Amino acid sequence: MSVLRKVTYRDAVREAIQDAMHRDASVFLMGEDVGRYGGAYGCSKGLLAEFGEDRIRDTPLAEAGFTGAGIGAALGGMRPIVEIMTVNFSLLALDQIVNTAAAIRHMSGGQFSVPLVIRMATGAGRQLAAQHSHSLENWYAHVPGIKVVAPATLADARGMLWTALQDPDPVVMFEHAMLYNDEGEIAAEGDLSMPIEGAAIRRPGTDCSIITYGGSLKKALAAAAELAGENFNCEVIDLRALRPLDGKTILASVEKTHRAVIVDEGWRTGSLAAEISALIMEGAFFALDAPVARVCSAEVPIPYARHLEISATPQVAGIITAVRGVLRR
Amino acid sequence: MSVLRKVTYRDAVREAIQDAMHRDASVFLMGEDVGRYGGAYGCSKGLLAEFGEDRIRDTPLAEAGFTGAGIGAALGGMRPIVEIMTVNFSLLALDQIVNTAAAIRHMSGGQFSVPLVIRMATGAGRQLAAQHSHSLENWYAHVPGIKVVAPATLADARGMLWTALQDPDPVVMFEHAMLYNDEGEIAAEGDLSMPIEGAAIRRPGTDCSIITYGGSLKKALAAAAELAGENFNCEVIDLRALRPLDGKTILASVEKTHRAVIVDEGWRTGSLAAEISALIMEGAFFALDAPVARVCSAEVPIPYARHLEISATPQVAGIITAVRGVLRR
Amino acid sequence: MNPSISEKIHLTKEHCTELLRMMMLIRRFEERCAELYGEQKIRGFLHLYIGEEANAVGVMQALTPEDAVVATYREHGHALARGLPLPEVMAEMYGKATGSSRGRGGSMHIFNAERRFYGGNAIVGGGLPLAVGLALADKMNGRPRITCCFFGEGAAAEGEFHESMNLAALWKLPVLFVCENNLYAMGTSLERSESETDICQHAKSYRIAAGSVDGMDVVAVEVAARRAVQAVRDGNGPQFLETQTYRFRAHSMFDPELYRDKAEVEKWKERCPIKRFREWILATGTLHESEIAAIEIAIADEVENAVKFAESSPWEPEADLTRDVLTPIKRSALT
Amino acid sequence: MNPSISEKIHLTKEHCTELLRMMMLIRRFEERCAELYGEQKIRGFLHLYIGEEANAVGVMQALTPEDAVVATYREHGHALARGLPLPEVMAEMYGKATGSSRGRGGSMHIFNAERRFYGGNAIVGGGLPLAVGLALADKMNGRPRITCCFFGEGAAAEGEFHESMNLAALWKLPVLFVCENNLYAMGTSLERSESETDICQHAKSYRIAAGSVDGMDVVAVEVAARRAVQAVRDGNGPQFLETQTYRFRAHSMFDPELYRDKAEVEKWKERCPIKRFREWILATGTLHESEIAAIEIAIADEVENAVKFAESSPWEPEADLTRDVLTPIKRSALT
Ligand SMILES: Cc1ncc(C[n+]2csc(CCOP(=O)(O)OP(=O)(O)O)c2C)c(N)n1
Ligand SMILES: Cc1ncc(C[n+]2csc(CCOP(=O)(O)OP(=O)(O)O)c2C)c(N)n1
Ligand SMILES: [Mg+2]
Ligand SMILES: [Mg+2]
Repeated sequence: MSVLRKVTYRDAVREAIQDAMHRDASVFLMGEDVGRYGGAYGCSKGLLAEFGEDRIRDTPLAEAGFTGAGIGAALGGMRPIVEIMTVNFSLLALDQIVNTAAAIRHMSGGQFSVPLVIRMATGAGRQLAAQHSHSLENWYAHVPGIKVVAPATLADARGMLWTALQDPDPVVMFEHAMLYNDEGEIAAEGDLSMPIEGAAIRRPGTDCSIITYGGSLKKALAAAAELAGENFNCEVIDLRALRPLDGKTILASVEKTHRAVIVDEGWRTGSLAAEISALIMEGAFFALDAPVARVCSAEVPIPYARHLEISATPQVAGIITAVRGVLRR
Repeated sequence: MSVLRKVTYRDAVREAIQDAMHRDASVFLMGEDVGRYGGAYGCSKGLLAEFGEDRIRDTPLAEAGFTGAGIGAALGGMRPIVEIMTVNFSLLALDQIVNTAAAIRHMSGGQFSVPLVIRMATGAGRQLAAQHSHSLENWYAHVPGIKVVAPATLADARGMLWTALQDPDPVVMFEHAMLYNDEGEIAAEGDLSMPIEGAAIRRPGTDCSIITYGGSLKKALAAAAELAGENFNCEVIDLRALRPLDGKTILASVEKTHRAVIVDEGWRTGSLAAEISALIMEGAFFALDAPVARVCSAEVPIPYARHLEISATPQVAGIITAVRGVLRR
Repeated sequence: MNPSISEKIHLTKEHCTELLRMMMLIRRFEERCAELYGEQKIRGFLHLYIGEEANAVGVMQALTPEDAVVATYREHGHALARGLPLPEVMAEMYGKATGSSRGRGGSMHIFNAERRFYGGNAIVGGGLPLAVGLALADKMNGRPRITCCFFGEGAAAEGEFHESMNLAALWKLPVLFVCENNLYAMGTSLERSESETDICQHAKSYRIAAGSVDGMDVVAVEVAARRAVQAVRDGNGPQFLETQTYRFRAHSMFDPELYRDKAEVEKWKERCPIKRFREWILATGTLHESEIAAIEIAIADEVENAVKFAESSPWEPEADLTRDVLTPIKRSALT
Repeated sequence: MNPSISEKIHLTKEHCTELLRMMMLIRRFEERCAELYGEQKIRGFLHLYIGEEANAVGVMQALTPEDAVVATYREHGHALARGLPLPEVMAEMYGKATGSSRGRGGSMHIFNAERRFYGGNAIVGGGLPLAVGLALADKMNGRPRITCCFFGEGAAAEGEFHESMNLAALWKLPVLFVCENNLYAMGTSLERSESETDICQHAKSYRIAAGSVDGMDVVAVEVAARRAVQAVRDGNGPQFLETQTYRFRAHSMFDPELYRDKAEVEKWKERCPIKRFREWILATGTLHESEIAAIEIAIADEVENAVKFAESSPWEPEADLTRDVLTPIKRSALT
């Protein structure tokens, strides 16, 4: 574990897929442009040459069709990784995910499990405007019968996929589009797998809990670093798993800090942040010294112009302001 | 307004459609089996004979197609009422609703509005099992660019449609399937229209706010009635509009009662109830004498068997227990 | 009965008996279900297959136990023809813990892993992508089995139909698509739902070989299915079979049937697949009246025993409400 | 240039000039956009239409201002050919408040109510149902106008394509579907996305009249479009036109183009619609070199002026972030 290696988040995702394909012959990758194109975000570049077109399977533009085919293939004994290019297009596959993948085990009285991993890019930040900037993690986190994860670090991007593929049930994995170019070091050898449940404390602290996930983690850490200069010692929690939520870690943190700010790129109303706030209300109300605050996206289809996109989505300055506000009460 | 008339919720919905079709030649109804069949829930029985097949338009099974066609027709100057048989099938139309209807005004810099009403039945209670029992109102309430309403009373079922049809933006209307047979009295004449924004206090009280909507209102009122026997005086709030939420009414109530229980048939995690809880956290934290509680559906695809369906969804007894719990703290 | 077709399968006494028996069993089962629905023993949606029995029974003859079956919410016939134990299916109608889906599914969600019966899907068109995936898994593993997917003609308008046809054809997957064309999707007749009412034309537009068969003639269906299944097994990719049929009853128990004439229904009833096959069997002397009467009695017994089983079965404990939402994980499986 | 085709439209000097000018304008505009993208003045996704200009320009000739146009994320050509003011379009690329969508949309979401240009849809296939609805509104109102819907061949695999085709055909709606078949959907070639690569066969399977045309020949496209539009106006229901074309550039600015040969691209570049038409115009003496040179200069000026306009335009104030999410309601409208 001592040897480290420099990679990008994109590399980590690709290596995770590659590794899984080597370890288990029933694993295959399927989605639009995962093969010849190398993946819309380059996550599968080179894999077609290595594994062939059967296992790196380019699909037509048919999100419901190939996602449903992934569910069927999983029922048929495969371990498919279905890549939906982005969460925005996953709206076309929701019927299959919610009405079949999430429900079939229960509807069949436990006879059928769907060991399927669905990966998709999520989030704003690249000026792709209203139809390409959704953060609908909360929608998925709402659905019983699936698990939802959002690797925010290189190690999680590298390590959660294998665990997800070992899971007997459907796992939806959100990769924030602004993470792919992130660079850093991960272990070069040994068991790289990471659990797909449980939150992680990315920065311990005592004054306020900043709870976040995915693409917002960097921003939360940056805010915490800046607040440290003001002698505010924030604890930063990376949810990692969005379903099931790790209430225990969240509540333990709030019991300690007595204050919390939740950062979530989803639109504010009905956000995942709302669920975390409600959980804290229910589990740590009497420990709170101030109301829990949310930093979310503004209630607007994300606009194209850079300054508008920035002001529509959570940023470091906004997180700092929110934490200060909570600390002052 | 003094003359009253006995109707069912189904009648109220039908009359609202009929009335709108008479008042405005650009209104038409479109959906699966709205014509010859008379509507899956009988809401359009007789309308085909009255208005003809152009304006009572049976569609093929193509939720994305005809919902999108409704959006296009609205852009083309019509005032379509699109009936999606149930919220369960609306998953097939979400791309059109979220990526086009909700976004096109903003994406076009305000050039195009979509004056469309989408009606759909929602909820469990008829033993229709996992694929026919969703309550996904919270998903819709999350999306900027649309309005969301849930008429829970006969007067609202009769009165909100016309207002929704006057609205320049898309309005999604949820009709809980367990309401259609409800009977009661509404005004026989005069202006029957009802606003599509703002919550209503259905029972004033001082000890605890029970906040709910749609099919759960009856249950909340029944619980309040029973609790009155224990000398607990509950205020029951019917949200009516799920987007935008009427935070003012909610907060004013909690400021008065200092306690709140939210009843929502959606699955608990990421429920609309979570949003209400978070709103109260943010707006009335210091007025609270006890943490806000939620009564939601269990985290399970709704099962067929009657006793399991009942135990999976909010019931009067559970609401009473929750209110008692909140009052005891 | 077209003799040139009936010659192509081996119409032994045994086989004829089984075809007739199964159709009669399905009929009896469903008639009993309708009664039980009246008594509120069965709830929710109940979609009867009465009149369409020849389709499931005919097609199933062409499948082996290794093959997979995907059906819809109108799947009692498919479940029984596929050999699911009658008591379990009846218990599922009741919502009992002994039901094939432990009472979680009801009439619309009958499943059986052993029989590779993948349900029981109440989203119109929803089963098609699943069938594509099951077939994909087989093809990738070089397994010689096939997947048979049933759906109604109404499903052909759904986008999922289109996407599934294309994927299956593009990847030459071993699927038999069986479109049970009963002319109505709830109250919407075919000509009001499809610009091209010849459903086979749709299949052909994906380069899928397609043919139609009289869905009221069990032998014709079996012959057509065997031919299509053989083509799939021979590696010719997906095949499409339209069975032209009719439902004698309402769409579901809630349907007032405002959209079709009684006369039309009566006309189709004359072509009742059970009646026709029975007549042919008697005419050819394959079975005697008394033998058929014996079958009838045995079926009645079987169905009543299933009712008794369902009646006396326990309810799933409420405490188990959330079981089978996720699969219990054997920790050792995690490396 | 096929003379039998070119004879069918009135190839006046004026008309030829306009066809050439518009194609050149689109080309110049996009080449400039590519530069500006390099300078990070334009961000997000930028999908260039370079090589495909003849399609939009040819088809637009057949439309009147009353008709509606629905396009995709690769819609600069359609927007300009439809007559959207160049400065507004360029300002939109910059995200400025003076942009055609006030900077909310960017390259993928260009709209113009006056020109009945309904965008600008970045969901593949997402525009088709919209076009069906626009046409439905016209039909219900007895208005003689039509809707023209552009999309790529990749969209044909989407369920929304299927549902839209069926609805349009079933209801005999006045839509012209134009499938710009440039052989690739991002990196996926047609034969890897469609089991039936003759896209017209799909349209025909809904009983929609369909034909193909050389999308690198602006006159041929205009002729075919005029014919199809006339059929729509004559009340024959939807028509389908496949334009066979090619994009010379990458799918978007992020595309490393690993999926196709340079040689293939070069071969298609020889069929450049601008080059071909220009040669024909010169060969027939319709225009002289000097006239074309003058057009070129005027276009360059026009584009530079648009850049200047965009550069000097203001940003939308941040305070206005949430404007235009909902429509301001005139209270008097509520009764
Ligand atoms: C996606 C979806 N839309 C609507 C429904 C409601 N519905 C249930 S069955 C049905 C008719 C289906 O007709 P068809 O496919 O012909 O099958 P049949 O019932 O005739 O066997 C409809 C509209 C549904 N279950 N799923
Ligand atoms: C529903 C959906 N899936 C995927 C994408 C990503 N995507 C954008 S363009 C494109 C290719 C579309 O190809 P085609 O329809 O042929 O149009 P072209 O780009 O060739 O003009 C893809 C896959 C999308 N925008 N929408
Ligand atoms: Mg049918
Ligand atoms: Mg293309």
